[in-house]
Amino acid sequence: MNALRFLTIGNDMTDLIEMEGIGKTFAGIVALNDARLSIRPGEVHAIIGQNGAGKSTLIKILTGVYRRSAGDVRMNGAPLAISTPREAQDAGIATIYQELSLVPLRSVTENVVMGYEPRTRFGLIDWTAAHARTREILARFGVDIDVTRQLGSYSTAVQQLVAIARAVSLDAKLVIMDEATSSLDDQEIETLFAVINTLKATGVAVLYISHFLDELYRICDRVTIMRDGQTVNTHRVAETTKLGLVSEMLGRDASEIQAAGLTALSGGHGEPGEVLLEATEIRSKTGLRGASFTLRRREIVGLGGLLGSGRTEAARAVFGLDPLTGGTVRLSNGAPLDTPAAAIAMGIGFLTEDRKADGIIPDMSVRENITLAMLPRLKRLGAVDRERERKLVQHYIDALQIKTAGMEQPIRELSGGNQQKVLLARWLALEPEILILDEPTRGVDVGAKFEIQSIIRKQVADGLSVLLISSEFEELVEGADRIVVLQDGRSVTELHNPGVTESALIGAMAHHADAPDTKRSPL
Amino acid sequence: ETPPLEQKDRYKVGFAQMESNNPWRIAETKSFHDTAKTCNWDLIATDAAGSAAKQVADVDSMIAQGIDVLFLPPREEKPLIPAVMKAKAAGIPTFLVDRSVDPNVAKPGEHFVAFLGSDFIDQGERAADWLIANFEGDKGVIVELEGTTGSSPANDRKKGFDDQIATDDRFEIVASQTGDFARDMGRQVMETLLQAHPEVNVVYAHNDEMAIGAIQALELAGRKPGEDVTIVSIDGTRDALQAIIDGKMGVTVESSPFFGPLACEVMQKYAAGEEIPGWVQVKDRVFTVDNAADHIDEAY
Amino acid sequence: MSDTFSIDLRRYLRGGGHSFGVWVALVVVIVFGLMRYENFGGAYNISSFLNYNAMFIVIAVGMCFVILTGGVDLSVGSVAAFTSVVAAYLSPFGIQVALPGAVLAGLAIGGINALFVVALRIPPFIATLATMLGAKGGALVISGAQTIAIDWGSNFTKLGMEKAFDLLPWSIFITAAVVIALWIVLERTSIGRTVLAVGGGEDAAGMMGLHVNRAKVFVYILSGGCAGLAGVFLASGFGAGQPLEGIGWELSAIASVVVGGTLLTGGVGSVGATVAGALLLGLVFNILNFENGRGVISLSAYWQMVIRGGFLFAVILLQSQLSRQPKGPQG
Amino acid sequence: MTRTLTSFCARFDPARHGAPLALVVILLFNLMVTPYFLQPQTLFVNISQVATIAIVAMGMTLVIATGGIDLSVGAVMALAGALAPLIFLSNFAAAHPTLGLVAAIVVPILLALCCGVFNGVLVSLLGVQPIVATLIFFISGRGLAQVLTNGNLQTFTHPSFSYLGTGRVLGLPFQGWLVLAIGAVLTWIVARSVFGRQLLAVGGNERAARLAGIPVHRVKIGAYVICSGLAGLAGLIVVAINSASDAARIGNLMELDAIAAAVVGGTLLQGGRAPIFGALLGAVIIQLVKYTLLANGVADEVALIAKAGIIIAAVYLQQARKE
Ligand SMILES: Nc1ncnc2c1ncn2[C@@H]1O[C@H](COP(=O)(O)OP(=O)(O)OP(=O)(O)O)[C@@H](O)[C@H]1O
Ligand SMILES: Nc1ncnc2c1ncn2[C@@H]1O[C@H](COP(=O)(O)OP(=O)(O)OP(=O)(O)O)[C@@H](O)[C@H]1O
Ligand SMILES: [Mg+2]
Ligand SMILES: [Mg+2]
Repeated sequence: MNALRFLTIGNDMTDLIEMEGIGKTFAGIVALNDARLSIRPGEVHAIIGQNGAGKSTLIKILTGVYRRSAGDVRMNGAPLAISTPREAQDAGIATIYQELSLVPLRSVTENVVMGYEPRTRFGLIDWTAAHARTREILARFGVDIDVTRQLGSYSTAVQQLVAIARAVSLDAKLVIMDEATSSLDDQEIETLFAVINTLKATGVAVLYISHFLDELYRICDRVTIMRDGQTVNTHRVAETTKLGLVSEMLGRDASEIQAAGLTALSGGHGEPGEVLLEATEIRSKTGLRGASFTLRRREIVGLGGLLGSGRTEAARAVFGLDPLTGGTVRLSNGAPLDTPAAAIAMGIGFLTEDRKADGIIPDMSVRENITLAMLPRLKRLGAVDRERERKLVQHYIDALQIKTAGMEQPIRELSGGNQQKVLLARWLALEPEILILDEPTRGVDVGAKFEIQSIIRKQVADGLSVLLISSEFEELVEGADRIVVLQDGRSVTELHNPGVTESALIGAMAHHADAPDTKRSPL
Repeated sequence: ETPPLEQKDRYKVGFAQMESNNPWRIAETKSFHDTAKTCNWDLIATDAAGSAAKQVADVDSMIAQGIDVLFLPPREEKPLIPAVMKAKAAGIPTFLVDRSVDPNVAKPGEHFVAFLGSDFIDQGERAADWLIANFEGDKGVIVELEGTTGSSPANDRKKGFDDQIATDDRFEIVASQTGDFARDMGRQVMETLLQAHPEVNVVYAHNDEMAIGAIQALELAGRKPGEDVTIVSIDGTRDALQAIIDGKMGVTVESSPFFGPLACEVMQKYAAGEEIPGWVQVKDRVFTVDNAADHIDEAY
Repeated sequence: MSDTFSIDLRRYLRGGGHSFGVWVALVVVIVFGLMRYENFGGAYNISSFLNYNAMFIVIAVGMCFVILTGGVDLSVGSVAAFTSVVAAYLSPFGIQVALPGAVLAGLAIGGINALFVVALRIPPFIATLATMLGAKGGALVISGAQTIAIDWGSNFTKLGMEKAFDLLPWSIFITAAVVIALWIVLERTSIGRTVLAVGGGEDAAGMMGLHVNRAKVFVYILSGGCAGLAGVFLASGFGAGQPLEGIGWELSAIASVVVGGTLLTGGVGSVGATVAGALLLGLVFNILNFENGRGVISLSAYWQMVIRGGFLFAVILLQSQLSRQPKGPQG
Repeated sequence: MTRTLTSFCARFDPARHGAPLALVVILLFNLMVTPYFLQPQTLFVNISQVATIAIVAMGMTLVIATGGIDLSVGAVMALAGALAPLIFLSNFAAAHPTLGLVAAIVVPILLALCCGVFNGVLVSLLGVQPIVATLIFFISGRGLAQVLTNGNLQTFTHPSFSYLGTGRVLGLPFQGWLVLAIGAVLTWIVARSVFGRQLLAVGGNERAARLAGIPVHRVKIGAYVICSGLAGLAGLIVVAINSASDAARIGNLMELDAIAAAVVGGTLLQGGRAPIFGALLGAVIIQLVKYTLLANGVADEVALIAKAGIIIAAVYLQQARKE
């Protein structure tokens, strides 16, 4: 029966990889249930699906990180028995995982060549050759950095590029990229696409997972759609429409989606109130060199800038995480902001860009994760008021439609997008005056993204002020009332909505650099 | 054959103590410090914290500092032989104090001058002798509280006692467990053994600290130490003598820690060229209810 | 991430890395000793100091590997005691049998640790705590709770008591060879780098396709072997197989490794700095003994403990000031 | 019959049921093998002996929950235990007996709390790794205690102070009740209090906890302080039972017993979990193992090996749950 559906696509070559009837259960939770995937040599194949659809799990089964509960995997027609990532690599499958899987404490070189180090005559590692090779590989991505330094000292973007460089350098038959572009800027994405095209030309297949549908149309040949642990369909990309893909992904009618629109954010409509927060010429050891901006009530202020321009640093400084070496951050009531606790007490929330490292407490339940920041307020005689806690948590699970087996499920078992919603709930539960959102929709599927954005919009209408950092121009341009553009840790200009266009923003950000000519949008 | 010692006003004397974790060792070290004043010593005292290897290293560092004479209570019979050999090679006469080294390898008069001290096996035997002579019942059910597992006083005190008590078939040792020479461990072990062997009526402890712990355990369990359970021990500490006076304990065989004065005397004789016997034996007394009160003031 | 960035830059500029502090402290302590005490720098003291500390250096280096993977090996002291007994029993057959025999015994116990940690997935702290108890019990059982005499007639005692090339005891040369070999293993072989990567992030290393389990098995066996060698030194240089030795050795080895700037969470560290750490901690004992000899203050044993703790405190403070170690996991 | 058995097996979760199961096995073994096991006196003996391990293990559990470890507990016990007799044997206490007694309990515990602050500050503010930070007191704490007493054994007769160790309430040893009380309070703290939640969060992900406004340093210091304070109390109990204080011996190797008890009870060394009741259970298991081996005349060296095997078995059972 399943085979029938595939007949329509036309199966004229032997597949490089064939996965059939894959099932996977985690401690009773079904993550995959009859998932299928076929990849042909030299094609770029995309997988799309909502958060928690099972994309990452499917890949991890292919690469031996997880063991499947059911199903078959074949490579070039022969059964493939892989139980460790190493075996996958040896079989010609190189992977860039969604959660960066590199070793930040070790040097860039080690992260690239580990396991395949060049040797001297005596069988010892030849570091000179290794560094040279690493530089050369990275150069293909336009990255020129000191490869002997710890990987962890570079930005997420650089780390992402290193991961890609490593995978590409492994002479693989299949390169898997699980949301590889989520922290790259447009120029870097261009480079990546060029590399993917080269790979394709040499007969290497690429499996590409992304929430950005535009990217699919630019580089992918076929697309597999997953929903609730199942493979829904596989199409040639050229034969699909975005709307069609989305409706299959969400399992909803195309017309219904069309009616709802694309972004839920819209800036420049409300009439902002008084100034709540004012950062003047702030400087820090982390790279701020004089950034200024203000935030008023009921306003969304965007922080724009290229990667490394200091947006995250500005947010951290405001939140009291990094000490200032100059300048001031003032609240309307003049209270000092020197620790996160003080900031929270003053009604500021901060949704971080690094969910895994700075956001979730993996072993704690959804409930405990949601109420983490508001514990002092739930305190009654030193204890947590469980009654109130439960009500509150249930409210946010419902309101944000968090997909969880229950409020007691450990958060680590949730998919990335749902974890993000939990974190958002953590801050919303505080009913903050100011919310700093650093890449609030990174790695979040279209449906969830839409939901998150509408929640934010609604809160703003109710009086919330938002400092929004996003690498998605569309999100910034449509969402922010004003955009403060940062460059090298300084604020260089400010754009006002309505009227901001993407090209204006790009122009302002680039300033001296070349303006990237692509735009990113999920739909 | 041992290195000679020239006669001087002041000597640089090394004393390499093995550990300081019990009152006996502390009293011994103090005795050497006190003697240093009266005997014109510049004393270097080290502490090996219970490690034989460190004790050898301590001796090494004393040799490096150029001591004239070495007093060494060897923690273990065999491991301290290198220390004795090294001192001899460096021309330093060595006196072993309170424990000796393996006589098959290092000999008095040849590798070291003499051993000053008593005999642990003998101490165990004398404890057994007293018990055999003074036990009044028909059947002696004995619990033995051993010292630190593997340490030479524990091994020797066990051997001396066990061999001697085996000659009298009124006695049976029903349990023998380590109490680590400590009061708290002695008490806990006794509490447990008392549960498993309620018929016990004799306790032999390898030192007084464990004996006191055993007395506490007996009392907590509602037994009457001294009346329905006879306690036999070794050391002669103040607490033990008090227990004897109070009628809770039968006997403790003395094992005196006050070696300082003897060390001074023997060393001066050696420097004067007198012949020193290979074993300068210390006469250990036996404290019972007859003499405990007379000696309690000199106990430590 | 940005805070790691600034910290790392500082470290990078210094060039000395995490281990900067230990070298400074080592030099300071040696200069202090040389200036204050006669004969401190004499051949006899240097030779006997190194001979005694050879045991701790090999153990610390083995421990360094284990800690680099983010684990710990509490069994080293007991294992050394155990293998010293084995070596003593084998000593009549000469060093050519006793040395490999005892090291093999150490490797075997290391293998048990590896089995517990890798196959049974028991946390290293607990697994090696159990082996520590087990090895101690085993040493007492096979020795009948006695120290075991070595054969003074065979060439076994040469190792710890005779000088090679008329210079220093053999044990020191062997230690130097082991240290250099392990330094090369860590810096220049793929198993060594895998060890570092595993400590830096076990899951990530696994996903990179590195042989995580192989690296872990390797470090526990290696540490067991190092402890085995230390046991040989103990028997040969200190006259007997000693089932009661080795108490607290694991903690001083850990301290040496950490004083050498290795992160206990794994991933960063070096063999050289570990050796420096072990020497530094050993020097404290040596200096205390010399201080006693000056007779100005005769330090009681308790004060010595207090001073050692205080010294460790000082070095740790120095270390944390010079190379502010990032706390916790890094993003 | 088989149905109930299989359904039991299916519901068996080693993480939660491993320790109780081990306890049942040991108890059954004792009932069959150990002479005179089923007697009230056995209970008294075990309660009085387990109390110190249990108290320290519960404190240790809190520290381990933050991802730390405290090697200094034995030394802190020695410090507190050495100080107490110094106080109630002093002239001051002779003049004011009641005040002296109170001071002899309060001051040593305060001192222990200070040790906890020291450990906590090193670990949190200075970022020193817990094993090393607490190693400092592990080495020097006992030395300090001996300096205080000049290495001497202090013996005394002081019935009111000894009540801590030898008193009975409702027929059971006083320190047993103390353990229950402390256990109840700590269980409440972990399960219900804000501090407890923060503690687990810090152990679960320190960076995230900091970002959520949790006073990470204060929470960590708090854990070390509680642990040290409990160790101090345990030190007093040891001294009270023995009517003697030997700084060299009090709490010797306690850190290992306490850690083993915590882990056998289901604490994860990487932090984020604090099963107080588990620690209590772990302590009881360790105590019973000790008792069993002793009462059956197993030689010390063999007992060591048996203990090693039991620790591995107990912890393995708990690890087995994860996929
Ligand atoms: N280790 C795990 N334990 C339990 N459940 C898990 C685990 N990993 C994944 N799951 C569950 O499996 C399902 C699929 O997750 P997966 O990470 O594959 O989703 P995804 O499609 O990659 O989503 P995203 O777009 O958010 O990355 C989710 O419901 C998730 O909660
Ligand atoms: N290519 C690079 N090479 C070296 N350092 C970089 C590079 N990119 C960024 N950095 C540094 O890394 C730090 C973190 O940069 P990061 O990319 O997080 O900044 P950002 O403006 O918050 O961007 P984003 O939020 O989009 O990730 C900054 O201090 C920056 O100077
Ligand atoms: Mg995913
Ligand atoms: Mg950022």
